Amino acid sequence: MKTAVIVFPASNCDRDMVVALEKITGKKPHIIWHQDEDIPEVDLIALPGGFSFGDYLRCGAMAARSPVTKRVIEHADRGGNVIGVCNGFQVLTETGLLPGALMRNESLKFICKDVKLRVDNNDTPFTNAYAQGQVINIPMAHHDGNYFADDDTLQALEDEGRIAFRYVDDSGDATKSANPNGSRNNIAGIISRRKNILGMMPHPERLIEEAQGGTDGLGFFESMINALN
Amino acid sequence: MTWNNNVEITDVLVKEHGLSDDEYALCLEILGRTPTLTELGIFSVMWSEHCSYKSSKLHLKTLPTKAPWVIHGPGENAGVIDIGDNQAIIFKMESHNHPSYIEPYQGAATGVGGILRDVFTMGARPIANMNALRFGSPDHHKTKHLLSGVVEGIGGYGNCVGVPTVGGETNFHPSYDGNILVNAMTVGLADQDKIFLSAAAGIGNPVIYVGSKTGRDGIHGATMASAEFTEDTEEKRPTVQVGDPFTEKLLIEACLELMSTDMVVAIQDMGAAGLTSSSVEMASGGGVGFDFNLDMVPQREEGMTPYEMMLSESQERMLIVLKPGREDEAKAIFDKWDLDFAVIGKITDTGNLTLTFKGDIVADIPTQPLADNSPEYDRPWVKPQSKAELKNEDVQAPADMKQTLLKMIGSEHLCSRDWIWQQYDMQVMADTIQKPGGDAAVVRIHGTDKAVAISTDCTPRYCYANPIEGGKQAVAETWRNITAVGATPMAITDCLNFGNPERPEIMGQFVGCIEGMREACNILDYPVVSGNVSLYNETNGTGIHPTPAIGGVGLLSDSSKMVTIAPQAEGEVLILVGDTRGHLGASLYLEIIEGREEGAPPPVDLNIEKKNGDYVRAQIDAGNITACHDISDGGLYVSLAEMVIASKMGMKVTVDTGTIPSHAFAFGEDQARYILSVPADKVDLILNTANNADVTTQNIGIISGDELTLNSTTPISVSELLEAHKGWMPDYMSID
Amino acid sequence: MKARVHITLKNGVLDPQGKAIKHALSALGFDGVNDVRQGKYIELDLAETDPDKTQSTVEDMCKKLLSNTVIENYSIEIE
Amino acid sequence: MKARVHITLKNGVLDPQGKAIKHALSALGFDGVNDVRQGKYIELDLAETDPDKTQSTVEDMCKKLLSNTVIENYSIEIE
Ligand SMILES: Nc1ncnc2c1ncn2[C@@H]1O[C@H](COP(=O)(O)OP(=O)(O)O)[C@@H](O)[C@H]1O
Ligand SMILES: [Mg+2]
Repeated sequence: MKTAVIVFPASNCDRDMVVALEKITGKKPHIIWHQDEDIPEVDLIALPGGFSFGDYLRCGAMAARSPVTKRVIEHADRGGNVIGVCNGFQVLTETGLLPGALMRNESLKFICKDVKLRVDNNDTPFTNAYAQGQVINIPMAHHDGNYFADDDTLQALEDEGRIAFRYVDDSGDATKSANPNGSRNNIAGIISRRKNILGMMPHPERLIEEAQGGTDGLGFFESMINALN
Repeated sequence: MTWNNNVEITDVLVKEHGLSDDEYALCLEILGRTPTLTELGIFSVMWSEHCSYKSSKLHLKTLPTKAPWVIHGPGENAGVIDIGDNQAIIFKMESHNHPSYIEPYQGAATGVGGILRDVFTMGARPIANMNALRFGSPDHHKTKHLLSGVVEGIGGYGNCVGVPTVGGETNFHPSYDGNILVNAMTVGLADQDKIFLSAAAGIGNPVIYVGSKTGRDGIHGATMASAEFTEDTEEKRPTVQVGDPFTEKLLIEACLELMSTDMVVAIQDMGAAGLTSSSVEMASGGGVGFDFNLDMVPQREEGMTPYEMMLSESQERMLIVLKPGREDEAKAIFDKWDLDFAVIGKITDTGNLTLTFKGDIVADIPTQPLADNSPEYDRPWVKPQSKAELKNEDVQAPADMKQTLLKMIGSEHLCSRDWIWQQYDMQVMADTIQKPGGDAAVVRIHGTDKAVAISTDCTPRYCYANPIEGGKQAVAETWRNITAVGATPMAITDCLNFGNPERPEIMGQFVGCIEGMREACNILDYPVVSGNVSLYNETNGTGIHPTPAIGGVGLLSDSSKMVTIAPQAEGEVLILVGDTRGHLGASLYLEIIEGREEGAPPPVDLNIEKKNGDYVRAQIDAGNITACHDISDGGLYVSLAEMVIASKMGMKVTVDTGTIPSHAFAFGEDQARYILSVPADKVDLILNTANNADVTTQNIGIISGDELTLNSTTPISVSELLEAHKGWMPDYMSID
Repeated sequence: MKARVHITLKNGVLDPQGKAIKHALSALGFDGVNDVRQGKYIELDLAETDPDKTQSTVEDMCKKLLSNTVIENYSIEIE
Repeated sequence: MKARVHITLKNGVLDPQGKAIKHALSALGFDGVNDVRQGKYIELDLAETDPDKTQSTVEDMCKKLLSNTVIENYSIEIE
């Protein structure tokens, strides 16, 4: 599986994503600087976490308008696979590749902690290694992860099974108190209609070794190996 | 208003610049003439307490700074230690107290930015941040606002630059009501053959300015940091520096990229006193002169004067000496990262800092005497007296041990700090293997089996009660915390926060703390490699508690051997290491339960400290124990409760308290103690080894069930403990 | 010319900042606050001197960058 | 009544956001942008019906909460 990781000014989880992809695919991802005009042929493009352009104006807004992002959009339009984690998810909504927007957390605070996610659709290239409904532990670290979409969009996401991950409590229920940031319908991650694009706020790449406190993030990458190799 | 560099230098003007008569006389002697206004400004900031260390130098010199593993000690931007494999750890701690009081968010944020630059300017990639915070009483009307702003500022900056904030400490005490302490520490990683220093060299070499443009930010910040607060300080509201972490992140990447080439001769961040101190340090350090054309300095505002440019504390700027002819190559890197880049001058053989502005020379100062002949004071000090020993008979037994313990761990002093650290990205870079909440933070050296352990500590109430013992204890506690995760303590940085040094009793506290630190560093073989002094933390004549914050760093050569404070399984046996005497003087028990701040602090026997710590570390290394926690604030019962909270497993503790009153046994703060959790089949081994090493140990209980049972105390359920521990800070912060 | 741009959240889009301000105001004892909405205010200083051209350029800026039309409205004043 | 509050950075205070927006605009091909400053815009809906009282209440709100007077200015319009 060939992969590429896009680096924007002040991306800061790019290395973590590169390490995770290399560990799982055995191949070093291409590292693409935001001003590069071309992306080599790859099976997957990853938009990493961080604070692209300082998250000034709106998170992901400036990165979404970077030269390289046009190439990412073309790749996605051709059916190519794209993942966006944290800031990457924000970039994806800003480009319109995924619907909705990520607003300031309800508490207005940056929150870094482990959260429980439920896999609500395991029939995607990014989730097939998990069981349907499986509850996994994944770290989150963001200030603006409060997912918003209007009622119609939300309904469509639900009806089309496009909610990949939801914040849940220990027993797997998407309760209000399990919702760390105020996201509508406890949404932590969504996929595109064609299932080739995934955006999620929490960071699976931070939990792929026992030393990091667990390996629940591995399934995310293993899914892609299953689907894309 | 037109600017006049040649105004008459009146007594008033000299005074306004904080220079004493003697200092001004020295300035005249160095120049051999009256200074220009720009020169006066330069002397003023260079000789401020903050930049010149004039009150503290004499005493700082007595600290041990050497060890075979120390590559660079104090004197460089940060300390450098050898961790093998051609790798080095570079670290330092610095205060941003005054700015954080005036504008907590920006003050704390720029504090983080400043300490990051001190570390990456030496060629290191920052891999961890720490923060040691002191606030006033929770009841003080400003505390909530300050706590909230400081934490948000630290997170706002550190999270954006992508360096994990992995730990720290947080105290509350009324002595900080008018002077909070915000001490930030950065730890970085470099290759030993790629360490960069600031001494300039090479006559004719170009001097480059990179980063952000210069504005009128924080002019006189360095002198402000050296002056006592008065009621009207808040009214003056000096131009606050605003941090731009986005630019800092670009600056880190651009500088590291530049340093991976062979173009750099010397590099120095612009910290306090900006362009002035960076250029004087670089020039005097290399015994050369600098010729600057100030018109070339990138400026954010119109009409900036040389005075303003030289004194500005705008953030995110660096000064670099390049090899000749490499300007274009270097510029290409900074262009890529969208940062300002300007050749502002060159190195000369005059030894002078010569500044030209619009064709005129506005300053021409010999840098060597400016830097090296700066004033140095042997300020009068009185030998601090230790507070009288408190007798245990004078401390009442609590009515209800269970409620007492719950009250203690639910107090502002001992409650969980997760409200704070949740606002910090603790895991970015994916190498954090021990997050806040334990004894030391542990961060892996990327791609190796090694890891660094980091802890910041100081117990100001001990330092106040007895500066010498307090100084020892602060050093010893970091050493112990690092030991408790299994790492070998290597070196410390410090941030010495004190009141007004012109008062002999405050100076006595300073001298006393240094004496204690010195002894501890010597005996523990744990040198000081960098540090910072913050004086005049005083409002209307009331000083803070003496607070020599220590940041310790240790190395785990095999990170898989690390332990945490959480026992792993039912049936593990709890072993208490060290002697328990029930010392309640200056303890948290006394403060929280009795509302008394009295007594001498627990004495620190450094030889026992070393013996016990070396024993514990060896047991961790041998894989004989599954969890370890040192005993500090709150004593034995609090430490046990913290282990229960971390593991969510209960304990049954039965311990013979001998002749010691049970509350003194429970909450006394005797030093050099640890609790180990040990698999049942290792207990004999552990006890025998301890015996051979002449280390006191005691089998005190077992991991079992979901309650904490302490002798005859009513059992406390794990959930009760968790709730009491978690609640205070979120509750406090949510009440408007 | 100078342009002043206001960017506000669309109706129906929840506004965590506004909500928090409202809450904090009431905690400070300010009663009778029915609603608070927080938006952005951007001042632009442009070399262009023609008002119409400025208007259309700034509109373009709003669409392309300054606002996220999924959740935000914008309004422009030229001066 | 409705009150509109503008909160802007004081002159001379660095505005990292404005700087980044300016830069992004030029990367998008918008030339001739001399300067960009970003501020906040807050709309308040208040039960009070007296303009003078509203003005003084909102001023109080600005001082106590809405603006950080160390680095920001505020201006109020009542309607
Ligand atoms: N301001 C802070 N930021 C991050 N972590 C903190 C902060 N204050 C305290 N902590 C963490 O809380 C835990 C307990 O702190 P403390 O009681 O000072 O530990 P110890 O007694 O072991 O030195 C430590 O893991 C420490 O790193
Ligand atoms: Mg400890």
